[in-house]
Amino acid sequence: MSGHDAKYFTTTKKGEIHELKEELNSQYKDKKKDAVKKVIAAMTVGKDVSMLFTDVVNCMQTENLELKKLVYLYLINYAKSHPDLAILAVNTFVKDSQDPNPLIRALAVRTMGCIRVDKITEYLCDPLQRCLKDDDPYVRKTAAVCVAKLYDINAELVEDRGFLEALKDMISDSNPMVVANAVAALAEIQEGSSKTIFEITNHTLFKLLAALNECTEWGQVFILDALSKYKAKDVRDAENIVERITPRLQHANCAVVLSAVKVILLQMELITSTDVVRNLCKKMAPPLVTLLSAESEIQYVALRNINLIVQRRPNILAHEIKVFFCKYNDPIYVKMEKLEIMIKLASDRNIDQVLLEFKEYATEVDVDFVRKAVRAIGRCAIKLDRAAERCINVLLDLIKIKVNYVVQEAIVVIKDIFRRYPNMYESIIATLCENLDTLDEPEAKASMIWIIGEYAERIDNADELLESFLETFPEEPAQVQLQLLTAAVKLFLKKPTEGPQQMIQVVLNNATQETDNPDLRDRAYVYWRLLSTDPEAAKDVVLAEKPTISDDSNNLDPSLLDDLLANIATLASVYHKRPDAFVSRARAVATREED
Amino acid sequence: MSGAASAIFLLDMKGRVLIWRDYRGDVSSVQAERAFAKLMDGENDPASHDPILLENGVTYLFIQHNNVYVMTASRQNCNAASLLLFLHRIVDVFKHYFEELEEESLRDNFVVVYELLDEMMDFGYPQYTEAKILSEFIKTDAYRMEVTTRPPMAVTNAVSWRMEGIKYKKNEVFLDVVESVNILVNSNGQLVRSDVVGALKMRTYLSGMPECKLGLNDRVLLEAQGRATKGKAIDLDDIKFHQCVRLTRFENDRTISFIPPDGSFDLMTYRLSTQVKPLIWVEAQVERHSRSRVEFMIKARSQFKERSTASNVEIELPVPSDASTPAVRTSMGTAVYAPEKEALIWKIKSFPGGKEYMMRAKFGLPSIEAEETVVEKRPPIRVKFEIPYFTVSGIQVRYLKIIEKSGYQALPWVRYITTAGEYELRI
Amino acid sequence: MIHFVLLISRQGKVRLTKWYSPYTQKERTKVIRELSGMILSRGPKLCNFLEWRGLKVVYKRYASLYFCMCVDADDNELETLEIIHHFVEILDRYFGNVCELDLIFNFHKAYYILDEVLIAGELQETSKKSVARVIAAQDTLIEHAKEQSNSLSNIIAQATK
Amino acid sequence: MGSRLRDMIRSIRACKTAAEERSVVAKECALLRNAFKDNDQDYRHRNVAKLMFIHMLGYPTHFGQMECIKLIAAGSFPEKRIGYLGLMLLLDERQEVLMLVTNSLKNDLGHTNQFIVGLGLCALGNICTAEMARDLAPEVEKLLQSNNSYIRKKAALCSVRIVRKVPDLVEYLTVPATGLLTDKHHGVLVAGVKLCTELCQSNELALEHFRKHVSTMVRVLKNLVVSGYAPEYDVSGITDPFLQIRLLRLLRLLGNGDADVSDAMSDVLAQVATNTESNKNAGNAILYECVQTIMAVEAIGGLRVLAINILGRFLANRDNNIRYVALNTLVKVVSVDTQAVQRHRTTIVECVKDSDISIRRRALELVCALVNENNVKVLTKELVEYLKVSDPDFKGDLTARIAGLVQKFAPNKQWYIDQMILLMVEAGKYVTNEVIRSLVVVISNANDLQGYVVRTLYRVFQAWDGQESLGQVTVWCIGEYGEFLINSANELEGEDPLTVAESDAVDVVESVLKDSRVTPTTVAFALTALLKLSTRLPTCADRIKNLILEHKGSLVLELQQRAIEFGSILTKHSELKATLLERMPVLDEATYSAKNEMGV
Repeated sequence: MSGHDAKYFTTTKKGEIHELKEELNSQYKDKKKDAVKKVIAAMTVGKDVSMLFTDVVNCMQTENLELKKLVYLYLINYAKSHPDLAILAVNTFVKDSQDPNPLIRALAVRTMGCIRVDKITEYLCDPLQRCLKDDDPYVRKTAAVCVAKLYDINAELVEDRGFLEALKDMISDSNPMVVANAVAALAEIQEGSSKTIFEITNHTLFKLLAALNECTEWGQVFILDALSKYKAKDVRDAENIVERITPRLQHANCAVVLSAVKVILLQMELITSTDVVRNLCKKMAPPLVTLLSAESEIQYVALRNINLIVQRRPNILAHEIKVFFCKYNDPIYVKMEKLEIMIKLASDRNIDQVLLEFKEYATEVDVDFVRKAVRAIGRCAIKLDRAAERCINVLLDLIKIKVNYVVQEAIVVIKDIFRRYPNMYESIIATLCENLDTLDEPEAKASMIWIIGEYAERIDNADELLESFLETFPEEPAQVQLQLLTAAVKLFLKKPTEGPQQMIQVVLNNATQETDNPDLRDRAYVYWRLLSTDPEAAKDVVLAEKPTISDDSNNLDPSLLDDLLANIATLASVYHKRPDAFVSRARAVATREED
Repeated sequence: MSGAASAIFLLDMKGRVLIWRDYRGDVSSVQAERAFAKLMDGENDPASHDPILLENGVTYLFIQHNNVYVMTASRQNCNAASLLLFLHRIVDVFKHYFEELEEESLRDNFVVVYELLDEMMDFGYPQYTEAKILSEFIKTDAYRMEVTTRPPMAVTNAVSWRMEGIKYKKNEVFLDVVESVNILVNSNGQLVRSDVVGALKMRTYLSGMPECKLGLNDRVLLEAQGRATKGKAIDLDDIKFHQCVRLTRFENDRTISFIPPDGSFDLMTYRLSTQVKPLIWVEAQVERHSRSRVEFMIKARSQFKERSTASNVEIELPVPSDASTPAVRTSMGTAVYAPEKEALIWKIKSFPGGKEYMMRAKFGLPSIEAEETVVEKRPPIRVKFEIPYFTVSGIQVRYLKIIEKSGYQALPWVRYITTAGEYELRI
Repeated sequence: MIHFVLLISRQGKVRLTKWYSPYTQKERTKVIRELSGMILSRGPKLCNFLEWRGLKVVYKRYASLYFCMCVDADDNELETLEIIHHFVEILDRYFGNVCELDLIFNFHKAYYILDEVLIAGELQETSKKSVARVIAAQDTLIEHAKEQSNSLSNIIAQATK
Repeated sequence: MGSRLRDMIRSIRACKTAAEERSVVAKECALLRNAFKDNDQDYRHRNVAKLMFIHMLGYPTHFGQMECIKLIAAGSFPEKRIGYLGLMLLLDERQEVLMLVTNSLKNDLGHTNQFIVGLGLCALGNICTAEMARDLAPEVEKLLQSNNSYIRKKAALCSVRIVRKVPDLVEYLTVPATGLLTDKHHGVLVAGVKLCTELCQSNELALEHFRKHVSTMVRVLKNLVVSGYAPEYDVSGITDPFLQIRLLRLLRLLGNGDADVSDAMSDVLAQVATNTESNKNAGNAILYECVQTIMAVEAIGGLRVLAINILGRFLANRDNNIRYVALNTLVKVVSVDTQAVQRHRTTIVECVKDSDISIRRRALELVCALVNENNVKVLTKELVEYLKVSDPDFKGDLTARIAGLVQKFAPNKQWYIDQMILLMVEAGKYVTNEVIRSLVVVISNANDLQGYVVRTLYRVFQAWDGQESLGQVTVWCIGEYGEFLINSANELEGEDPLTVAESDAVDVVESVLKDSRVTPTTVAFALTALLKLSTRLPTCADRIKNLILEHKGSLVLELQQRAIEFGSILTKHSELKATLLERMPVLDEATYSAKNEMGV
């Protein structure tokens, strides 16, 4: 049943606007309707047809629903640029909002709110007031949203006219869809206000939980998201809510499931009984796993969220690591996230299997994925001390394949492994040194230089190795220069022979006189002064024992994690950033001039 | 965390806006195009970029369908899961309306597209996405009536998925129990992962507002009812229901009761994560003779009971993208080179349990290598099959009761089938 | 010098590419994608030049097709426009009212013509007539060869009847 | 045997999605590979043609490269024609396979059929390697003197590529190239003049050689200018603008730095500049070239005025193309005649705000060339104002330029520092390391301003929005001059008084240290600043120590190393603090800027 609207896209003649004007004023209904369609088509492809405003608005007074919808659409688009003319439409809005057909009443009230012209807003209050009390729930649910629209344009007006109260009353509406939309509207209004406008009380809680069972899937999401703001009074309250929410985990809609998980996780913070908690964790695991059979985009959101969830409740998915193994055809963004979670779930029990997987990934085609897989092996080594040796062996296997970026990535993680397990695996340094001349990435170079400096006393030709980097010192990025500086100092302190002594002179000179990087200069001067004032103290300072690094580097700060868990399913949970890091308070208006 | 979409955009493959609906006036189509262009400028195609993009304070979420990107934008901390799912529903609704969603069908139907976007979302909040009910009051040209329509009760009803007053001469229900087996086998032959995803797919042709009740051999239910289970009962891991099923009721006493939508829908899905023995096992030997030819030897073995038979078995063996002159021999079935899939496809119409078949294949390779082949792709072997009258889980429909106030008798028809899902064996 | 010639349709489809400087396959794809994005999004009133990676891209739109040439930064942009036009006119004469479809189905002929207009990224012939003449002569050569082989196969067919 | 070329193109065009196209192409390629493997000769030319189309769509076609070589080696013109085309499309100079064609090429260059020779020359001219160029140069040189103009012109351009690949072949080509300058045929002239230009550019001796022939070129050019309507070479009323432009460009090379030669061409330049119609693109193209030549050669004043006037007219033109080339030329002219360009300053500054990025870029470059000590303040203000509203894509360029100007023309240090701070506030993320570093050098050399600077930074920092550059400079200055915040030393006249507690100063550093937006490099700056402050702001010593020690477990090597070293200095060796943290020796500004100048 394909239509034939495409023909409208072909008109590009010069006299087009004039012709349209005539057709819009035609006496024939069909011609008129066709003309409006052409106008909308032109608008769709980005042509400016705002000069036809009066003519189009004149077509508003029609019985034809389709035509009416089109005119309304036009109004939404151009009212802003023709505020004076938009007034012409007010009468029709008022009239349509009293039409016997609820479809038209709703259409009027829906469109009204989209016209962001201050002057008009006032005229819309009376119709809105009526529609909020309409007999038909379809009109009421539309009116509820309209309050939020109006609030966005003129908050004061909404408060003065008592629309907020009307909206709050709607939470008790008999129709679940009305309740859901009212909740969505209230939540948004609350978000933009510093006053307390909408707070879930014991009473409303009951209403919301009741509506939850009956409204559409989207409405359920609104309600669940609103419920996630509710602070339970006590353990019993929390348990009660959780009990009412858990059936949602069986919903086929992934968004409903995720929002339900959010509410449950939040309430769980209050619950003290370990049995109840364990039971809830058991209940949440299967639905979370099932999210991985959803469309890739949804999987992505789910994985970003699971990443948060396992940081707080590692037990939930402790036995499910296999579901995060990558499928060949997974989009790369899904693979990357799965890898991240695999690291989090890796344990002494499953590490052998996980390593086999990582090794498999490390020979795939996509460079970024391969790098991440190599890094993952290192991170597992850092995380699981009993498996560290096995991880390192896999890394060594990979280094032997001699794919340049794999080698560099491996060296970067091995440097961290050394810092995690000092004096354990230095025997592999010789293998690493073989790859010295293939390094061209700053991070890998810096890591290798650090290794040489740190273990200078065990590497016979450490001075030769470091010297090979000296020639290019001035061109190296700061990251490498700084490591070279420190490594030269260490070497000198450990082996104060002629070679290292000359080298330290060259490096210090390079890092003070031959560079304009203030940070590098400061660092070099401190070393220089230290070495010349008190060499013994220098040894103590530079070669001081390091605390071993820990493995929670990729875990979020607990307070941030709290905030993100309260934002499950939302963008904040995807970005792993608090909302205020990417949402600006000020309302942005799209710059129409650009169009 | 309340938050809503600012607009919906439909873009072509070049990232140009075909049609868009503005809901909040705070993101323009020019901004959207510009943001999307940035994404396309990157090394890779948008399909490999994650579906969420933050650009100048605006988040863009998008999915691709055929030659169209469906995208939404928001300046708030909106519910990403809900919006992405909503985009998929838009695709479903458009498919229902235009048979296929693609650039051409959008251009041909832009008026209806606007009407639908107006009804499905309000002020950036998803509202209503039941295609069947939407088509009761938003019609395409061909079906447009002059009389003004009204919104069906269903739009705001608790039963939002079914119209009132449906009539059939013959009242019937078809229920297909479909289980798909997902498997991942490592190149060393070790079974890495396996699970079974089941779905109860229903087609209902029932009059009025029928109340249905479904009974399964679910262990939890049977034990709760104190019935003897005799090994027939099964454990279902994660059950998901269509929105028509009363979840609270299920939570309370494991009863699956519902008023079904009209026509076809997935009543429920479940998962079984117990280890399954691969129903069809495939072994491959690959011999590469530098840049001149490559040879394969494949063995396929059915590992289910002899009384069952797998049909339409298809084994997809990956071959180098520049292979030529295939020479193939099989002990059963036929094998065809499918260059578009960079694979050799071995089809066996009927594969009884407990059998083993063989295939040998040889391909020529060009002497000149392609530019920039650092690492070779190594896709896995993939297998497809169907085994009728068989389920891995042993699930059984014990009854399906249909009660309507008019009191008609309705016939339920139940079928069982097992298919291959993501069935991958790494080489 | 001209580093490459690109012909892109309004829809972003590539209709002809000629590279006078070495670019790997990957770079070529990237260049095409980058430039078509930039050029197609430019308004009609803007100038026909784009500064790009230290070079300049001169382009001109003819109906649904964009003709682009990438030249050195100190080359004469206005002249490059003239070269584009020169090429277009020759195409037009050869095909007789040339359209996009001609270039799609006879892409090899478009290349033959281009090879008579440019070598080594430099202009070779300023007379359109002269180009038309040599192209026609070569086409005739091909026709003769075809006829010959046809008649040859006829003879063989006759003989083996 | 497969389908016809036309049918394949049709079926590819019928695909609606990229996936569908990929599938059709994959199937077609498989058939082609089979045909190639089977050495199918009858359809080889058709198969290669198909492959070229597929190649144009961006699919790999490496497996067909050998087929082109086989076609070229075959005897007939039709096969060779498609073979050479395929060779030029599917291969380029980077493929080793190309070497295999050298012998065929050699044969073809000596062929009796002019078109086969032409194919060879074309291929050689388009894709030859240095090795092939060397091998085949003698053949090409011979062909330069062919009595067939079709071959001569191709050989000339082929030689252009040969010279580019192997510059030491210039001396063999100079004499034959000179012969081309008197050719009757326009195609040969166009190619010949280009070849001479190429030779001159790559070799000083060649340049001297061609200076002796300047009169020949002047004569050819003059003939073109005064000739009547020549239908074969006419472009909107002008005879062979392409040839004119090439001659003008060659003259430019020859006249540059040689007064006599310049003198010899001045008449014809004047003639071109005055007689060329400027209502069509072709005419403007010539004028544009002519202006550049006049400005580059040792021309007399009168000619220059003529050229500047033409540019003035160009700049006022409503056609964006003309405005663009005007700006482009003015950039080159500005060093010769700044005054003339300054007259158009207002127009040029407006062009920086044009909606067309190409015009904006040119104008920006020109504005920068126009800036001097007198107008730097006005122009910087204009540019910074514009920076605030400019397109994000343009901000990088603009920021770099402003920074460069401010640095070069600042009337005094204070103004320079103020402007740089402003720049970091407005476009902090576009300010490069180099810019930051020279700023620090200036600050550290300006003893009397250090108090003012650190206080200004402190004020500005209150509205910090994560700009890396501003964070680094602020933190470094507070570390080095922190005490001036507290004691208000060296207060400048008119400076607002500021009261800062020691802890306030540490607050600033801490907020940078803990900001999740900044890179480890900036955090490293902050750590060192803290260390310095431990002596400069003694009341905060404990807090500083703790802040530093928090990084002892840092995953970032540099941060961990610093935290440990600094921690050890503060806890175990505090007697050394004073010595270690004395004011840092200053990098001598004069030597530094001299070094930078050299580097540029």
